[in-house]
Amino acid sequence: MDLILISTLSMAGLGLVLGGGLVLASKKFAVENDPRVDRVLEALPGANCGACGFPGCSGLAKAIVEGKAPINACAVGGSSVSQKVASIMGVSDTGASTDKKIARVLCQGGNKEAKLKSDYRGVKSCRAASLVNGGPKGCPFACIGFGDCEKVCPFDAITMSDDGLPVIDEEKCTGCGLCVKECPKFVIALVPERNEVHVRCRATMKGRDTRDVCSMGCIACKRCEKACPFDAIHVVNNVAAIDYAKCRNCMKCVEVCPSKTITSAFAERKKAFIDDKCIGCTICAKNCPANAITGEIKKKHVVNQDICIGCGICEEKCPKGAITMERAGQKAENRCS
Amino acid sequence: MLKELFFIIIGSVLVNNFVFSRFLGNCPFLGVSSKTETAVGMGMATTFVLTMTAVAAYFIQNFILVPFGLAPFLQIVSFILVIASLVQLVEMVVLKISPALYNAFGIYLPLITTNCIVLAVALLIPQKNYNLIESTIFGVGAGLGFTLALILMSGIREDLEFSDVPDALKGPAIVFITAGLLAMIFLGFAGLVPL
Amino acid sequence: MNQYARMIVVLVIISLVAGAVLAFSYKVTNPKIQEQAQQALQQAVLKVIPGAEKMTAVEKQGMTLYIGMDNQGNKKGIAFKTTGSGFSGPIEIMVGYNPREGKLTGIEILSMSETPGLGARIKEPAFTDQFKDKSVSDEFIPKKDVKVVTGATISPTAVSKAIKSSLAEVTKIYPVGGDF
Amino acid sequence: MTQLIKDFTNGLWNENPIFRAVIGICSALAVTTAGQNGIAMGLALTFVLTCSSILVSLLRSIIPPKVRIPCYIIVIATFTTMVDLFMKAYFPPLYQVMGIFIPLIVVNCIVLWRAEGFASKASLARSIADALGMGLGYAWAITLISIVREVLGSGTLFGINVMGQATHWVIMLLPPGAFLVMGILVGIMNMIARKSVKNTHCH
Amino acid sequence: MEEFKFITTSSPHIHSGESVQKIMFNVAGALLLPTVAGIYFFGLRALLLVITTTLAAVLTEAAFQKLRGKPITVWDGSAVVTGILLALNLPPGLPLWMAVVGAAVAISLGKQVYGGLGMNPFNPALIGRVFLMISFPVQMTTWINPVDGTTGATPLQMMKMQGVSTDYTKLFLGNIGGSLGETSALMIILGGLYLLYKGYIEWRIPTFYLGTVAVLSVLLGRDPVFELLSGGLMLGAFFMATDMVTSPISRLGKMIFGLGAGIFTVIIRFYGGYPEGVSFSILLMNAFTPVINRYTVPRIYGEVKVR
Amino acid sequence: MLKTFKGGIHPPYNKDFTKHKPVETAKLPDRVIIPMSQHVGAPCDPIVKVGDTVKKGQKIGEAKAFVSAPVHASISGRVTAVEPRPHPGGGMVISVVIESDGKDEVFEGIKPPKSLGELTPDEIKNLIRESGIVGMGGAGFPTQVKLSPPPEKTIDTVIVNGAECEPYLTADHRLMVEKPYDVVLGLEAIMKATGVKKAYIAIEENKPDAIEAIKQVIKGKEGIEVAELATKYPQGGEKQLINAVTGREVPSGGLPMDVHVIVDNAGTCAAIAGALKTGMPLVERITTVTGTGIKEPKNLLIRIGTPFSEIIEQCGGFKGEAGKVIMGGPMMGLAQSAMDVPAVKGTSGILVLEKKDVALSEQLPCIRCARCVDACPIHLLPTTLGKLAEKGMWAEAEEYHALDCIECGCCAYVCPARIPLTQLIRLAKNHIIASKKK
Ligand SMILES: Cc1cc2nc3c(=O)[nH]c(=O)nc-3n(C[C@H](O)[C@H](O)[C@H](O)COP(=O)(O)O)c2cc1C
Ligand SMILES: Cc1cc2nc3c(=O)[nH]c(=O)nc-3n(C[C@H](O)[C@H](O)[C@H](O)COP(=O)(O)O)c2cc1C
Ligand SMILES: Cc1cc2nc3c(=O)[nH]c(=O)nc-3n(C[C@H](O)[C@H](O)[C@H](O)COP(=O)(O)O)c2cc1C
Ligand SMILES: Cc1cc2nc3c(=O)[nH]c(=O)nc-3n(C[C@H](O)[C@H](O)[C@H](O)CO)c2cc1C
Ligand code: SF4
Ligand code: SF4
Ligand code: SF4
Ligand code: SF4
Ligand code: FES
Repeated sequence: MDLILISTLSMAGLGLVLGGGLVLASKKFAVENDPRVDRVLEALPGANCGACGFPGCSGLAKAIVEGKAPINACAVGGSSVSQKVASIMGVSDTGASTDKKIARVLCQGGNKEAKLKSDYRGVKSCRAASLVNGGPKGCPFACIGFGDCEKVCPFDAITMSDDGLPVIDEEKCTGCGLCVKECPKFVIALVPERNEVHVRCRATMKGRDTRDVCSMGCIACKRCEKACPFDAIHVVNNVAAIDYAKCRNCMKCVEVCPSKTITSAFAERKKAFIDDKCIGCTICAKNCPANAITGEIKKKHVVNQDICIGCGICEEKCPKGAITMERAGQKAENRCS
Repeated sequence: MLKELFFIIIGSVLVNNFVFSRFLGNCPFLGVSSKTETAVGMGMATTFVLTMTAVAAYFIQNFILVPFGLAPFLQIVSFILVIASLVQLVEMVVLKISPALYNAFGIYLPLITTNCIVLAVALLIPQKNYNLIESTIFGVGAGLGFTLALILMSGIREDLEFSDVPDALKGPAIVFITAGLLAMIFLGFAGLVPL
Repeated sequence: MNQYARMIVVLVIISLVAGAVLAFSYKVTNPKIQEQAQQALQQAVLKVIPGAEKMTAVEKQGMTLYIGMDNQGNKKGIAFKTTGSGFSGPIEIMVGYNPREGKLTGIEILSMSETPGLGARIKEPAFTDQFKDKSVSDEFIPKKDVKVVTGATISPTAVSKAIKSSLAEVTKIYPVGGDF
Repeated sequence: MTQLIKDFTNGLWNENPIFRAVIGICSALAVTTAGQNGIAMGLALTFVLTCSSILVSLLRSIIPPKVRIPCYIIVIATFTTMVDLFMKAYFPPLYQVMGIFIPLIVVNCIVLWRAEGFASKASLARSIADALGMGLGYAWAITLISIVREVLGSGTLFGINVMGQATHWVIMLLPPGAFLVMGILVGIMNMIARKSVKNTHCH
Repeated sequence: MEEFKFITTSSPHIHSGESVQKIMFNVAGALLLPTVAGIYFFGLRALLLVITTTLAAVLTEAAFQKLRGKPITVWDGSAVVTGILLALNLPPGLPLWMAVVGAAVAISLGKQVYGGLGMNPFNPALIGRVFLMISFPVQMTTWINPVDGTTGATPLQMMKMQGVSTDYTKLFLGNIGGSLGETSALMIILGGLYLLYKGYIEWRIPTFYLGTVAVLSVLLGRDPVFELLSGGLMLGAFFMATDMVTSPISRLGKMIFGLGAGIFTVIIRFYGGYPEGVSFSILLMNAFTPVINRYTVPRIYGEVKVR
Repeated sequence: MLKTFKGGIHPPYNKDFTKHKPVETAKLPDRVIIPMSQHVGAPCDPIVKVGDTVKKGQKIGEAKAFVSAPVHASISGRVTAVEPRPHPGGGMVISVVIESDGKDEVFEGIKPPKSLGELTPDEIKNLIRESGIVGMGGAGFPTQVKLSPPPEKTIDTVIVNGAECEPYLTADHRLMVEKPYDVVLGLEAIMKATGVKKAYIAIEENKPDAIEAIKQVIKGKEGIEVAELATKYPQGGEKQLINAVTGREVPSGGLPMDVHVIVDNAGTCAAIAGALKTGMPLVERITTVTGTGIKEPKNLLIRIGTPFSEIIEQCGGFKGEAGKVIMGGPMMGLAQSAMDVPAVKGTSGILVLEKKDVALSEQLPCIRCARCVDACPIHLLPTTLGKLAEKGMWAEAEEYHALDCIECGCCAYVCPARIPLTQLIRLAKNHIIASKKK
């Protein structure tokens, strides 16, 4: 009994002394740790991609709490994250409603399409190659194709095709913009996700010169400019450029481009459908730039699906909400996540 | 006397290095040996805690456990209790007194509780019948040995970043192999000091 | 405050219970542990003194000596522990000695941490058996009158040295030829 | 039930403490010179881990977070000492081989890892399942290491001569052998894990 | 004008013409000197050993690379050097299968697990030797005497165990027991001088290594000439410590490397359990090399020391 | 004792191709392409339109910024295009294309200025700027800017860089042999403009005739000395030169003026002398056309803007299969992919190497032989920098002083594993600078 008693007592004593010590210490040496840092950190995506310019997500969390970074500094997390952060920080989330942007490759001059001007040897990096006589491609604006963008993407959203061009997985791309900064040829741009039509050439040389070095280059023929019903595309500096705010994905320009420089997946083109809510006000027919809608007044109107260009103006204009835009084909569903 | 102390140091740093030949403290050895800077920080923090533990263990053993005949069964519990509390205490104190020091190695302190070197040193001191000075030196030596192992490994691992290690061996596997080779090299010190 | 009080109370209670539980376990297992140790000691002693069936311990001049006897109570020899400094740590040896004949009756390695496969082979009979019937006046020099384990000279040297030096003490208490 | 099975098997492979999480390796290196050591150490750890998990899971709501670690560690230390005393009393030869590594179960990172990371958050049943899985996962892993080292180092398997003198590589019984075998086994496990991942991946 | 498609590269556009192969085969050539001495003293058995380890090393390297699906680069000659050096570090009478194990370990654990040429932290040949030393201590310390082939002890062993020195001329020429390639200091020095002349090894490491051993010997009251000429010191200092892959890159680092190797060699020789400490010392300094590199970054041109 | 620095290499110099060939004047080109940027700093704005007629020496590009230099027409004729054209430095640069009228008329405004003795320092600097003189040693830094340091940076020494350490090139060598008076006159102008009393003309000892010629000219001139340098690459590198001649070290990230020195190329001095004597701005320069792939290697006095193809034609065209065409020397020159690029103010040479001479052998892993470390004249660790660059560890590369690399190419030249170290470091520098600008 004796032994049990002693040991119980000494353990209790030890526990008391050390417990007391800990309590004393924790009172005396208590340090204010801003708990918001941890909460902000939890709200961030945790990809540690560094696109925000801070050392990892924890660096940004600290900076946000200290007021050194805006609440929407994380492009990857997008508006949902910045809203969460805003609520933790107790401020309202301004300007968080911006459209999501993703990266797109604006060049089609792969190994097959673009001519080489020299036999480049050396470090297999786009930037390194671009420092040697501007890169091996005949077109000084072309993608070099060594995949610096692929390497830098923290989300594995980029793969290099066999043709030597980067392919961006729209689902994986978070719009962090690291690839845009990395590309020495400015071939990648961040564009609104909803835009489907892109001029995939940036060569500002004369059309003839461009054609000499690349089969997919913009030859500045201006046909797209004429075809666009919305004044959204113009040839500036020998190359067509889309005003993404004006473009409605009608794909007219894509149809006319002789060099296939402008691209879009036709499968993505939407068509208008008019349902029974239609009262036959004819507003849609008047507004349709393609004259695809016909119908008599006060009768249900019909869309000529073959002519409809999918711009969605009718949908916007219809006072009764009788028009819906639907995709003609299904979005290519072959990704593995 | 001095000679004995010297042998204790050499013994625990080189001949019977705690990591390479006594197999102690392997988890933190694996965990924080990827960067030399953190390795140095961890090594210093551990050495500090080890020294304090060695002293504490000496006192508890000789002034509580032995006098009351509790040593055979309360040793582990009381030592570990002391270590855990000590580590937590040190952490709090360092954080308060010198945030710079805390940033340098405070983050490693919580890891040290579960570093088995610490308890092992506490348990070995009574076993080896060390006096107070010897105990302290033993603690320091153990810490230095651990630090040396960490620094060597971290240097090699920093270089490994540029190496084309086979995929399957990346991570802990190559670290173990390297540790094996280091352990092999440390056997060269075998027989250096009378133990 | 409440929170701090709770910290202390919980810690104390847990330590207290742990103390009690351990003390209890100790009480239960201790006799068995002691018995085991005793048994191990006895086994070792009997092994190095051929013919002995039981032993008694005597303290003489600061040394603990075990006297081995057969069932009739005839003294068969003396055993004692000695420690040598081996290649990688102490080597504990039990030595059996018969003063009447001035010879060793056998040795047993109790504990050691020599290299397995090398120094550790001093545990094997091939090494230990040579000490049986060895005269205490021998030199105990490895490679001379002590066969060594191949590839490891240090461990056998440690054993030999330890035996030789403690024999010097023991023969002062129980000189060769004398009785015990 | 399926949850329990999942918790149990988790430790056996997915998060196997030795080969996958690579934690609690000191003992796995130190005592694995012979097959039976592996088994004994594995069982001892399983016992401590399970008992501690039970207690931690039961006590999780009472213990204030600030003294969490000291409390858990006392619980663990208590069970460890019990194992220690028990082995000393009933298996003295084994005790001698394992030496200091039985007491060191206290600081075996696996135990605190599971106490902190699992038992302190999960129900009793799940904690037990997890502890058993982890314990046995540890046990089979170190037994495997022991077998490799014993066969290569001594040419025996559980003490029975299988290789004759062909594999009498002293190094395998020494520290470097432990690390090397460990490294190579972890590499092999990585390879196996990767293969199985590849097979279940979509194309 | 004709149309060519020109090659473009970054500057410089010319090259010194040095190559890894050239360096390795020159080292292999220099190693022939001590090898020939070994064969002269220990007979064809020694030649067999050299061929065995070299073949085993090359084959292991090829097998490993094949297994990993990497290009097979055994022609760069580094495995050949490793193989020869391993043989030069073994007792001439070692069973051949053990030599094969040593070569396989040297190349696999010492080199290929780290990714191959240039990436190994430790000297592969020495890894092989130390592995054998610890696995098969008996066979690895069974020395045969030159010419008559009886077993005997090396000069260092005799020194350590019995305190007996050996005749300098014998040590210098190599008529002594010991590893295959370490006996003839003369041939090693000739080979080393050739490499120094060609610029394939750096003078700092051998100089500081040998110098440290000599100075410490004098200070500790030993015979420096004996210490320099016996054991694997010469071979180690000229051919193994100088392995560029595993030694520091800065000049200061190289001096520290030599110094450290010297100190450890002396410690192990004079106070340790082994009669010889060259392998361990070099390997240990290999382990220190990354740390040395880190802390001996040269002061760059125009750098103002701020710290 | 020859003056030198630590590090560096001894490549085969191959100067015998042109070393003894006196400078020939090239024939008047039919057409010149004059880029608006031939210097470090802001490009010029073209001040002529398509269809304009211009004359030799007429300004066609105006320099607006401080760090910039105007450009002038090098022949008389008609402007046929003002548009982006490939530049030998890589990329596209707005260029003025002039079709020759074959008359080579000199612009009316060109008049010899006052003599050097009468000019004030400011007038000298203005003359240098208006003459469009930029460094002819390679980088093309506007010379006038160099001569106008901020007041707190005092200058006490001018060094004329006549090292010409690049293999193959002999343009500066021939210049010093044939026109030593011009070099010295230019130097005197610089000394006067900056008020410096001490000057060295630094020449490698492998050009004894140049040393002799210069020595003849400076005999009796106060404060001007010839510094004989050991023959070693990159002896002509500004930092190495300053170190060899004065023992000073330009601080990391600093400029020569931080150690009170100005370095100017011998060609730059001669160009200044030209402007002083005739008032003609920089419209021509000496270029060494050489290499194993050239039929008749020569030193040519060419008009700025002459296309490479014309220059090479005058040297007999290619010999064998041309593998590489390089503007500048083999160590630092820029490989070209097309022959229609023009020679610019900094074109010290056009080097053509035969295909068999440029065959590249396979790259192997670094064996840490440290040859690169020993060769680097800046005492960097090229191998470490190369590895960091390969892994994209730019921040670490900056810590290892990547930005101090002068891109001399010594490391890549010696590397037995054939690692393109210089290119890797250049890549790292580019990254670091890009991230700084952000
Ligand atoms: C890893 C290793 C462990 C060793 N362990 C022992 C040992 O336990 N006992 C021993 O006497 N020698 C041991 N040695 C050998 C000694 O270092 C020394 O070489 C030997 O004692 C000399 O004996 P010899 O004269 O029989 O060669 C070991 C050697 C190595 C490489
Ligand atoms: C951005 C920049 C600013 C410079 N400013 C000065 C200056 O103020 N004074 C000066 O003497 N040189 C100046 N230099 C010139 C350099 O010292 C050096 O002469 C020039 O870069 C050409 O050197 P290089 O041919 O060795 O590359 C400057 C150079 C650069 C690139
Ligand atoms: C590696 C290297 C080598 C150089 N070699 C020479 C050379 O041989 N001759 C020369 O005039 N300039 C050489 N330069 C350029 C000089 O550093 C410096 O820019 C020039 O002498 C300044 O004069 P400038 O502005 O008149 O061209 C070299 C530069 C570098 C970086
Ligand atoms: C001067 C020199 C010395 C070398 N020494 C060794 C050596 O001691 N051991 C070895 O395995 N390889 C040696 N090598 C070959 C090669 O560098 C070595 O295998 C690399 O470590 C493999 O990455 C040497 C090579 C050279 C050029
Ligand atoms: S898009 Fe840019 S970065 Fe990507 S491969 Fe092309 S050139 Fe390289
Ligand atoms: S593709 Fe570009 S923008 Fe999209 S996630 Fe990758 S790096 Fe970021
Ligand atoms: S290129 Fe840069 S790193 Fe290489 S030797 Fe020259 S200065 Fe040094
Ligand atoms: S010269 Fe080449 S092989 Fe040698 S250290 Fe430098 S990078 Fe490596
Ligand atoms: S078991 Fe984890 S440190 Fe020892």
